[in-house]
Amino acid sequence: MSAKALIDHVKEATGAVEREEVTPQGQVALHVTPANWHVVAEHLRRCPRCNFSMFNWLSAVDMEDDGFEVIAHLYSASSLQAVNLKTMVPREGGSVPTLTGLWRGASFHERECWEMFGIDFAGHPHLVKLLLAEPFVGNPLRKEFVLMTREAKEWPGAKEPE
Amino acid sequence: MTHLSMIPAIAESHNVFLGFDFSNPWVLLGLKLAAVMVFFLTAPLGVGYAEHKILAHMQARLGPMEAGRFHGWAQLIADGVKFIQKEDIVPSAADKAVFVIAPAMVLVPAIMLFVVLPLGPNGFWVENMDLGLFFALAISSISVIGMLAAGWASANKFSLIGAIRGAAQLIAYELPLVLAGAAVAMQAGTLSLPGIVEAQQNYWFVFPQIFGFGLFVTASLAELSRPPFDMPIADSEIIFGHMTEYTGIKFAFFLLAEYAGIVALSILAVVLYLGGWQGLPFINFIPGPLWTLAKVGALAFFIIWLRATYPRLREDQLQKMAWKYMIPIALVNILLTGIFKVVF
Amino acid sequence: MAIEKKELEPVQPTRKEQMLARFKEIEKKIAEKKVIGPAYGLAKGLSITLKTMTRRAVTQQYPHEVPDLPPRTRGVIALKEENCTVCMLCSRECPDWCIYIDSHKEQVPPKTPGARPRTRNMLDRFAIDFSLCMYCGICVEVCPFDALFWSPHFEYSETDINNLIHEMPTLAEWVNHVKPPPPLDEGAQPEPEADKEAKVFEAGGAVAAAPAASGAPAGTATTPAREAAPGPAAAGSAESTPAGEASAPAEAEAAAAKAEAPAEAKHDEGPVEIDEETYQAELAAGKPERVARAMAKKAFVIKRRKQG
Amino acid sequence: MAGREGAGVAVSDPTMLPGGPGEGIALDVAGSSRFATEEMILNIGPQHPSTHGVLRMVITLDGELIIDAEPVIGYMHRGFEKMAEVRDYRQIIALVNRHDWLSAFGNELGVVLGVEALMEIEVPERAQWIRTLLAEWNRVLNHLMFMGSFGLELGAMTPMFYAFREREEIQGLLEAATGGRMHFTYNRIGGLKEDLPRGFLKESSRLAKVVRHRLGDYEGLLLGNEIFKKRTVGIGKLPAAVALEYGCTGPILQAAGVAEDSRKTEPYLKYSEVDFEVPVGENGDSFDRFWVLYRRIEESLKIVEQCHDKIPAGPIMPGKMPKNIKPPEGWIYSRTENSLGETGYYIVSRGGKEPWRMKMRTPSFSNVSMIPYLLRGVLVPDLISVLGSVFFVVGDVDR
Repeated sequence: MSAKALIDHVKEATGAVEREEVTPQGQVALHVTPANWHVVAEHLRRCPRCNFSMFNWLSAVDMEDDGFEVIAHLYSASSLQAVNLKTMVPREGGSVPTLTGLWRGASFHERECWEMFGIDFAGHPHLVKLLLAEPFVGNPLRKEFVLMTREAKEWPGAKEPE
Repeated sequence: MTHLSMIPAIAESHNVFLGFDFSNPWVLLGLKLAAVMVFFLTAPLGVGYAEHKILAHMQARLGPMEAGRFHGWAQLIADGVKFIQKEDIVPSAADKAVFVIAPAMVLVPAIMLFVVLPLGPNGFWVENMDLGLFFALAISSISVIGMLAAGWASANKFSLIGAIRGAAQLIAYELPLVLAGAAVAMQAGTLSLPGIVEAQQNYWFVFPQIFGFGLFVTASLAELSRPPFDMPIADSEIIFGHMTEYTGIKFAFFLLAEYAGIVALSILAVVLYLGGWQGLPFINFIPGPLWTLAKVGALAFFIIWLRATYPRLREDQLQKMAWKYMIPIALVNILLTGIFKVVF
Repeated sequence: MAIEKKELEPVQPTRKEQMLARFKEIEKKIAEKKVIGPAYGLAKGLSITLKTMTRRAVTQQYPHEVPDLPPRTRGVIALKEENCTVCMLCSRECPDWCIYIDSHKEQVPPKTPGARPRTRNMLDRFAIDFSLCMYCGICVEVCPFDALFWSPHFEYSETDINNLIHEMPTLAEWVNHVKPPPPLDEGAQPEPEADKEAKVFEAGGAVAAAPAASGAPAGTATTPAREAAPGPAAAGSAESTPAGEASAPAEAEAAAAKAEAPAEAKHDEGPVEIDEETYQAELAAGKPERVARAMAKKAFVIKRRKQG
Repeated sequence: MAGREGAGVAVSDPTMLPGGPGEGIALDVAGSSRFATEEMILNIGPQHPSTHGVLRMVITLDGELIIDAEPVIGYMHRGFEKMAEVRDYRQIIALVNRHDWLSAFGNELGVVLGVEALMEIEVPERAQWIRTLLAEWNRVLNHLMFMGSFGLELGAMTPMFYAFREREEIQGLLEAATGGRMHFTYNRIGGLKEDLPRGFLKESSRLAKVVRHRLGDYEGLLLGNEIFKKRTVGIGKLPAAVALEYGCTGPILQAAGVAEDSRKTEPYLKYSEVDFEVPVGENGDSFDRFWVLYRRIEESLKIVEQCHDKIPAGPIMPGKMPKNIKPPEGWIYSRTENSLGETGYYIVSRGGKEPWRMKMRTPSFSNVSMIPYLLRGVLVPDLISVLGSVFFVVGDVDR
């Protein structure tokens, strides 16, 4: 199934795709609203034509004022097609339905995304810290979180030869 | 068919030790104790050093090369010095008395084993017991109590698992060991170890008892917790089994007992199956003790060789092997030996 | 949220035949072993270890036997301080911020009488914190004047992490360990600049011999990076290198003119010797011999510069 | 101890539950269910001989039977993704060397391929071939390491030393070209840092023969060994569907029967021009995983040998390179078949010197998240057999 056919198929079948994106390199992204996140994901997983059986990864990108873009990268081992499912959530109180019921592997990725960005995954059965220590405060991958190693030390290259 | 009274060496006086006749029993006793201790402290070191070097060369390495300049011959002595210097740690949650006494419970039976093992003819043994074989087999299984004690007293889950594995394994493999030994005793018509050696004048028992020999070596490996049966100390699973919490000299005692065990059980296997000090015909001028040591060396090499080559089995597979295969084979072996004795 | 289990097609149909063939091969392999007997594998294993025992061991007895490392080995960064123009590029490009440079400007009397005196940057401190360094080699790559080199030397461990900040004398000392770059593969494209770089290398006296010429010239280490180096930096370096200076970078630029290069090298860049006075003083101060020697070398260079 | 313990152990992750326990072995351990025994919680790690690194497994035991297992990760979390946001692309190459330190070359390849695709840079043929060659050597290095350590974990220590014997030579070879033994930092956006030294290809082809010859040792000591088979055949069976759900890739997915390998399915570099196979397992058990690893070494050596003949003469950097590496605004997910599976970099560029965001998708992370599935219902010794055959590098898990 080509990228175009896939997009058309998903659009038609779910009617929930806001906007699609094909990069010059041929990579496909489907943008949905957080409310439709699970619906589209479920279609991609269950529909025999799509058959996105592999949950590759899930993460987010800090888009500053626009909020966070959550990305789930799915792969179909039968059609060798990959798709990026994207949605935008607000900076504070953003929530996306969990995908753990569709792919078991989503659990770790959602836990990581939750602790790194502070995005809630509604319905996740075990949303606790994964990589960070329990007492850690903050969401490291947000842009407002400063990287201490760069703050604590003076940049030796800042000097001008005088 | 040999009978005890027909063997000249056994008939000799109890005062003969290492080929000399002693009249003072105290001097004799002191010498015997000294001989046991010297042998106990040197032979395991020899095996330990051999293990270092043989393993290394089988793994395309050199092994110890620095201590003592020449090919690291003093490595184990250096190790011993290091062990003595190390801090002696007793975990705070440990059962202190048991924790301290456990290494001794493993070590002492290993020393006592050497009392009955004959190295050569004409009194190259400490004591010629009539029940030598049973004494040896019984003493060798006492160490399991030390193992359990160490595992329990350490207050460490890994130690506990290791100790229980070790106990289960020792109990399972004691049986084929004893049964294989029993067949030899039947064949020889005596339980005295020098007597068994003398009974092999014409042919070594490894030939009629080939299954017994296999069983005996396998069971010895299991009893010594040597690879491929080293689950009680499986270092990739349960760190070091019952020895996990031990440091310094106590840990060294466990290791010493292990290597003494290799020497002792190798001597036992040589005595029971490989003709003890009996040399091959035509090269009989080589003295008996050297023959024994050479055969023990070959067996120890084999044990080390196995360690270099095989992965370890799983505990339940090992148990299955003992109860389902080895014990029945050992029983059949006794039966066949009995038939053999009656018919011939 | 129970999962509806459904069989997915695990393999692409195009590769199905290939897979089946593979399975057959496995079966064959397993079957082969079965025929030979259950203990075949056990005996095979024993034979392998025994065979290895009869072969020579591969161990290198390290302290007695020094490893022969290839010239490109990233062992330690050596500094040829005469070449440094304090352009700060290395310090800025360093991902770990571990290169510290201090400098001051100095008036240099003109070479030809009557000309304007020039200012140039004098290096006061060049230190690399090897406890932070990740040995990526970006500093060596970006250095436009070949002041930094990789040396395969690796024996500089310290017992205190603070001692891993190595200052100029030590870094300069390590230049002695730098090996000439290896000749390139036959298929490599000759670098237009390579000739010149080889010259710089020779002139520095870092090593006795440049690579035997043999077709492909050496020393491409920094060339691609130089092309990619950011514009302002290159411009900056041009400013800080006044023409006609007898400094090392200027010499590097001038090295294209072959006749001049040896003459200038004689003038300023002869073999670095040890300033005996400083050497003894340093030793008396309780410095390690290695440091004392480096300090003495530094003193020698400074003295020579003053004279020249 | 308090924080993590409380979070992890009390309620184990329920998402692991569907699908049932690993159908590892038929449990005929004498009547373990008949006794009212108490469960024991055992911490394996963070410092433990068989977790090669600081992975911690909290396992609930009934006797030696594992009832539940939960990996606790993050002990080596170094914030790579955050660090990448303050580094330019050349510095990132040096950085990504270090998350999976056993396949450093493959990691840097992922980044440079992504940035080159974003910037539409044409990489010279010679550079591409050399990249292919070194990437395969790196794969051999990595697989040898895991073959050796798997043997060690099962108690056979010799393969480890043999593996290091071979690794030493290969590392020496790569060091001659790149200057590094583990962290190569040899790729640059557009090509390579410098060309191969003279004699490299000759030495490389000699070494390929040597390694291929010595592979027989591993086959004899492990693959063909009856004890090894007893310990691995049928242990930790992973169905293909589950492997995909967890995002397992590389040798693990291939052992489960899926011939997914982006060198074949989405060829990059010169993989479409070389001849090699993707080994596929049958049962997805520990033995198959190991077998696939072994076969992958053979295939990699095959590619290495083909590269020797095909490397053309020419430049290693494109003639016209932009002065500054500033990819245009946009995103790309660049995936490569790395040694342990699919390593991907999702790079978001806003036209700056540094990436706006770089998500690292690492194979070890997915593999470790799958481990509890395999561990339920196996014995403690099989934990080692499973952990050893689910190939992961802790730095790659925690990033």
